[in-house]
Amino acid sequence: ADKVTLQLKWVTQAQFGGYYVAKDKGFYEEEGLDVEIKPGGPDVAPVQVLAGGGADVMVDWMPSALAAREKGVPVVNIAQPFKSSGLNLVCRKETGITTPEDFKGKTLGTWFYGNEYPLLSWMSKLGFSTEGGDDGVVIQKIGFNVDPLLQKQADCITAMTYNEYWQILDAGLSPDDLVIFSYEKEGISTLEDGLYVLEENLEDPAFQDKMARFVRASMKGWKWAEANTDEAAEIVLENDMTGAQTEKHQKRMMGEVAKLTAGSNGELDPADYERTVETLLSAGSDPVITKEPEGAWTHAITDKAL
Amino acid sequence: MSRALPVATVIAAIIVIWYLGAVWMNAQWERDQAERAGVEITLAEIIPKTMAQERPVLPAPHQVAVELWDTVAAKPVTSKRSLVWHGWITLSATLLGFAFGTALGVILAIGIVASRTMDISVMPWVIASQMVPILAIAPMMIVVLNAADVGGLVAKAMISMYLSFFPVVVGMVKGLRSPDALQLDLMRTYSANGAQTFLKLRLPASLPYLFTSMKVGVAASLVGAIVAEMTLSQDGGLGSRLLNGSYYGQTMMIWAALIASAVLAGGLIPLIGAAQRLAMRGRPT
Amino acid sequence: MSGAALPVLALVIWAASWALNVFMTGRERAWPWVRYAVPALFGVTLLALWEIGVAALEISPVLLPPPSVIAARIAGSLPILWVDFLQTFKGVMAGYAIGCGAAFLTALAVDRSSFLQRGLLPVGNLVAALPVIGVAPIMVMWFGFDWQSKAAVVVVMCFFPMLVNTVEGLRAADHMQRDLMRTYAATYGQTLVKLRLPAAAPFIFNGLKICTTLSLIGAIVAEFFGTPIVGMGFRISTEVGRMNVDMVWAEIAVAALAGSVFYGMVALMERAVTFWHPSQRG
Amino acid sequence: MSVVSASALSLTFETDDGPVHALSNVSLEVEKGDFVSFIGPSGCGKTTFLRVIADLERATGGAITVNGVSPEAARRARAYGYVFQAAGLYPWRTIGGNIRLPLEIIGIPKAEQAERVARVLELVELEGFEKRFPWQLSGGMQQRASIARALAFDADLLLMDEPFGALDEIVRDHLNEQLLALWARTEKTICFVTHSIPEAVYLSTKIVVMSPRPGRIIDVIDSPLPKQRPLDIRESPEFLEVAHRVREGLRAGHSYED
Amino acid sequence: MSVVSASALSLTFETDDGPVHALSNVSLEVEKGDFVSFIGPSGCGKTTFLRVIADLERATGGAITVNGVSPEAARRARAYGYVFQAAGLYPWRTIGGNIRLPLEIIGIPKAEQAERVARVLELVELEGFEKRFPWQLSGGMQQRASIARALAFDADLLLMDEPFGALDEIVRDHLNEQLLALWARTEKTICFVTHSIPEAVYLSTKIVVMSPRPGRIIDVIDSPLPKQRPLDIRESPEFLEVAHRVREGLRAGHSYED
Ligand SMILES: Nc1ncnc2c1ncn2[C@@H]1O[C@H](COP(=O)(O)OP(=O)(O)OP(=O)(O)O)[C@@H](O)[C@H]1O
Ligand SMILES: Nc1ncnc2c1ncn2[C@@H]1O[C@H](COP(=O)(O)OP(=O)(O)OP(=O)(O)O)[C@@H](O)[C@H]1O
Ligand SMILES: Cc1ncc(C[n+]2csc(CCO)c2C)c(N)n1
Ligand SMILES: [Mg+2]
Ligand SMILES: [Mg+2]
Repeated sequence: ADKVTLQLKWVTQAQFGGYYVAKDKGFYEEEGLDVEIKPGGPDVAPVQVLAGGGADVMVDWMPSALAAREKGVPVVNIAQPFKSSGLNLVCRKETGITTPEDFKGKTLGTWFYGNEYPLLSWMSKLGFSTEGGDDGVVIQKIGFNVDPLLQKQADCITAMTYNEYWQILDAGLSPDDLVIFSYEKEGISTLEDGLYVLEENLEDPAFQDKMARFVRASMKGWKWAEANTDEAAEIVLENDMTGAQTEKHQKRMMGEVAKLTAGSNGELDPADYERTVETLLSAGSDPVITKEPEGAWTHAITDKAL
Repeated sequence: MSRALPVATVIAAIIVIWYLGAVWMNAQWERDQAERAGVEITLAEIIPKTMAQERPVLPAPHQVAVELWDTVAAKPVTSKRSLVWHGWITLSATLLGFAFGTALGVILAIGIVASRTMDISVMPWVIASQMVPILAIAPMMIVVLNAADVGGLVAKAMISMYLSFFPVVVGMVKGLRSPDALQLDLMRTYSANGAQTFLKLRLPASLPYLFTSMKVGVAASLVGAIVAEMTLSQDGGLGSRLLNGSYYGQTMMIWAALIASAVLAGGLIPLIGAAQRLAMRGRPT
Repeated sequence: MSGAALPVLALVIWAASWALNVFMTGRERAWPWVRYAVPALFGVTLLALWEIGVAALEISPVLLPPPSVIAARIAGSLPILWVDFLQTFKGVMAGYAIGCGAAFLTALAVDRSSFLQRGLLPVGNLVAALPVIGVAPIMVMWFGFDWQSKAAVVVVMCFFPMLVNTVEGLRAADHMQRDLMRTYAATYGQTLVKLRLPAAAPFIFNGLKICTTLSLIGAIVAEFFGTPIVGMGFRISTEVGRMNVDMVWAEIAVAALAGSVFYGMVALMERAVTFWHPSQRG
Repeated sequence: MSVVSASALSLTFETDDGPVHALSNVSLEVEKGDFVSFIGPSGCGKTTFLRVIADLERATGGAITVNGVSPEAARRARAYGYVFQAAGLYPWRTIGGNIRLPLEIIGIPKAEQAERVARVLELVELEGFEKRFPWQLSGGMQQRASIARALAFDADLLLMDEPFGALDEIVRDHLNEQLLALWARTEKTICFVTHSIPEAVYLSTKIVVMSPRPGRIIDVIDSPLPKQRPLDIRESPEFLEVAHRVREGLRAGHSYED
Repeated sequence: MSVVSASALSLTFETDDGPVHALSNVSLEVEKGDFVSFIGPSGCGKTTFLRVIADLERATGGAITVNGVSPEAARRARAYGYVFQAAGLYPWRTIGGNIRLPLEIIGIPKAEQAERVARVLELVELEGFEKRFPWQLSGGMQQRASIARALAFDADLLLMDEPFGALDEIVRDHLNEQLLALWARTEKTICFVTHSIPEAVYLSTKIVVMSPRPGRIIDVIDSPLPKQRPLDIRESPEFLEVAHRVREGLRAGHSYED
């Protein structure tokens, strides 16, 4: 069987359920693939792993993939299992925030490590300086969890619909205590978990073929996971070697993730790509990317696969 | 045991302070919750609630104890939900890295003491190497090691080594230089060669320094293993528990992992103390 | 350059520079500047090998940029590097002072009371051996995003090495030296100031030196878990994510430089205070 | 009142290798103003006895008082100055700093400290070495520095463990005279360990001869010599007779079988 | 061929406090089989001179050879055994282990090591203390252990820096006799620092009297005493005459003004 190493963007969880399902249900094996799934973690940059030859394909968000491309690591999107964005900015209601205009003078917490681009783009679109002051917002880097919101260290924080949002509710805040801004609804969403490979590898037809089979099996996994969220969550749980995940949380996450993958057969919609690029380019003084990328995606693989 | 009573007293004091801290630090949340719900809450109502929160700022000791019981005693040690299992994973990387680190530290120290060129050229860079924030390069190191086909355990041990060799170098250099002029002159009169002076004088004289440094080194090694486990979370280990506990807001899991790692360190350090007593038996105390 | 020539070239550079260093060390008495030239040459050699190696092995700049690129980045980013340095060093210095001070006082308490010695030392060892990485998120939650939480992490990190070394050092005075103090019926404080502390100084400085490096690591690592968007740790983690690996190394270089200067100052103090110790008399 | 009063004192060290009986059934009275020398083979317990008086070692049997109180109380009252067998100077202090040490501890004013240091340095002929560090001095000079340190302390009881062992005859004679003069002038009580029979006889009002392990007192000789002792008294018949008696006692006790 | 040949040797220590002239213009020949004693006031440079012979200190002027070669070459050839002024036992080794140390270093077989250790322990009367640690011994016992260590080494040249300083007269007499017997039997060359005039005269074929800083040789006395020396030779007129001459030399050199 052909060996494929997949580098995830984060730790083993239902966010990556489709891949685990494909592996567990033998979809990869059916395609003659022997897939190793490497979870990520804080400060694991999937692009680096890819560039270092530690993986053949990675899961990453498009803003950071495009940024990497501009930095000289030519990664190419070969498939886009996530159709829509699960990213939100969640604020405590008591801060008085009701519209994006109210962010002025407030403290917003975000993850960094390539995950900050969507927020920065949004702020520059709103015309807010991120340096603080009366006309700006204070940006803070937050760790992996929602404590800054709970402990009132930040007025708003970024939260995924499938994870942090539920943690906030679990912690005892009710939806009534919160004001939620969805990137999707604000029209500034950027593409999330897509599959990327190194451009130079794509020149090899054998590699193309391998990736086509990989994408086909992965999408089969995703569609199975969408249809069987609870079982998919259990597969994820089995693959979690840390024993830290809870069934309740993973099942819920799988349910939410299923909503994000729902509209995709794996093929990247060029319109989504354009919107992402436009959002990123429009960021003011310190844009994520400075020029229109070229060749950042291909349908070659999905065309073959589907 | 002459230690039992004092240790028990100190632990009791810590627990009392801990409970007070838990009440004090968690109370704000209860007050906020009451305010959001629009109800009045009295202190008598707050206190019990502060000790039973799911995401406390500081969990009460018994909450951590329950978690520890669940993950240590109530799970088979082969379960991935067992803290013993994860502790063992961390311990093995720690010990391997500590062995590498001590060996590297001792070898460097010998070189530094033996060669003036080594001393002035290498020592500043050894120091500078420690100013490199390990967490920043740990993932990169692991990426590189992985590309070179180095497995998880060894990769983790390398990080441990990186952190633990330094205290050993510093302490060992000092120890190897601690013999006084008279003791060194004696060796000169025997025209002892470098190896003999080392084995029969410098090494025994350095032991108190070496073991003190090793106690620091083993703690550093543990930290290194845990840092590496955050990157290599798929292998489990206390680091992966810390990461996941933090990520999923499972405060009890964090504290249980913290306590487990403290207990590990707490077990390793006396072991080194015992080795020290063995190696230095007969010397005046 | 051909594959075979490369290791040879590297080896030649290495051997030549080492030989030169050995030669210079031999003339140390005549040429005092050798003290600085030798480590500098050693470092330059490492950098040269790095530069050649990266180019020859065609290592991707997102994995490891060559020193020339890093140098250019340092030169081009001085203002950012400077504010990051200031932010981080606030936490380092405050934490270092508080952590080492607290450990020192604890060591005295432990030394004073055998009850504490037997009770606090084992427990203290446990508590202080907590891994930074677990402590940092908690400290950020307790002490906020700014430098105070970094200082708290540094305190926790420095405490243990300093405690162990100080306790060991307080045992260093030999029997006769102590007996002398007994004959004077010296008070505890007098014995401490005039005998135990001077005798402990080599050990205490050992702890202080180890803490310089630990405090820097601690402060930088703590910034990974929450920080205003400035600071060396913040920059490092952010720029890795942005594939600006040259900036990461620029920060690392500044950290190494600043940390080494910090260490060097402690070492100078050590030399002044423990001039009498055989290890300082050469 | 006796300055030191020991009765049936014994001391046993427990070692891994079995007990060592360092002192056994030692009874002795030292009166105020006495100059008592202890002489005996190496390892017989002289140092140990001095250490018991100084409360640096605790007897395992018998009773002892110093100035009528326990050795501990006497030590706390700073009743004595002690010259150790080895110099034991602190390496981080200069010679002057070492001598000043006890003065700082008992809280003598700065000016008087300087004055005392200068005086005792002159007494032991180390003028000009005040600023040197111990490792820059010869063995004999270190020993003299340690004597100076004890003299600067100026207690009424002086415990001296082979203070002049590393000194040449001339300096030794000189210091012997100085010590006698000091003793005569100040009425100090002195317990003095020496290996030199002439020195013991020349200096002492009372000579205690000890036998080897377990250390016992085998002879206590009260000196018939007058308090005024020129150096040439060492050729007088009384002197030689006492010396002879000491030598005999030593020889008798010198049975190495134990 | 001279064992030690020094001509116009001088040595100056540079200290923060200015230079210390420890040796100045010292010329001396020590022939094979000589027993040379060095005597002189404390701090006059005796130890320094021995250290120069032993290549532990380098002269700053003049020339010196040991066995016809440089001190360094002689040291490398393990030409001498050295007894330091302070015992300098390694605290982590037992007495036996300390004595065995040089034997291990020169690679003597185990069995012979044990035999030699037993022999020298007996010589210095420390049988039964082989397994003790240094800090469990009295000062004199430690010094004897360090003598034993040097004797076990068994070199042709012995450098001894006040080896018997902390010993009582009886043991000292005994060890003096032992040392003389050893010297007569083995034809060793011995350089011996002492503060005791009788000891110097009793032991030596040649007595070197030194004056204080800057250390100079002020007298070299060839002993008229026969090689066979019973202890009571010390009452003979020749003996007393030599002793007198040494004392005069010492006194003359004892000008403390410098
Ligand atoms: N700490 C100790 N542990 C065990 N034995 C000891 C200890 N201190 C002294 N001894 C033993 O006690 C005995 C008496 O020792 P002490 O030092 O009193 O002798 P001393 O008369 O002063 O001899 P010297 O003239 O050689 O100094 C010796 O046999 C010695 O080995
Ligand atoms: N390392 C040193 N640094 C500076 N001065 C020194 C050093 N070693 C010795 N001296 C000085 O050299 C002189 C001679 O010292 P040395 O030890 O040779 O004397 P000594 O004759 O052996 O005296 P003693 O009989 O007291 O042992 C002394 O004045 C001493 O202060
Ligand atoms: C350094 C860092 N990286 C990621 C996340 C949060 N996070 C976990 S999963 C996920 C969705 C994308 O995979 C995001 C954003 C964080 N908190 N810190
Ligand atoms: Mg003694
Ligand atoms: Mg000397």
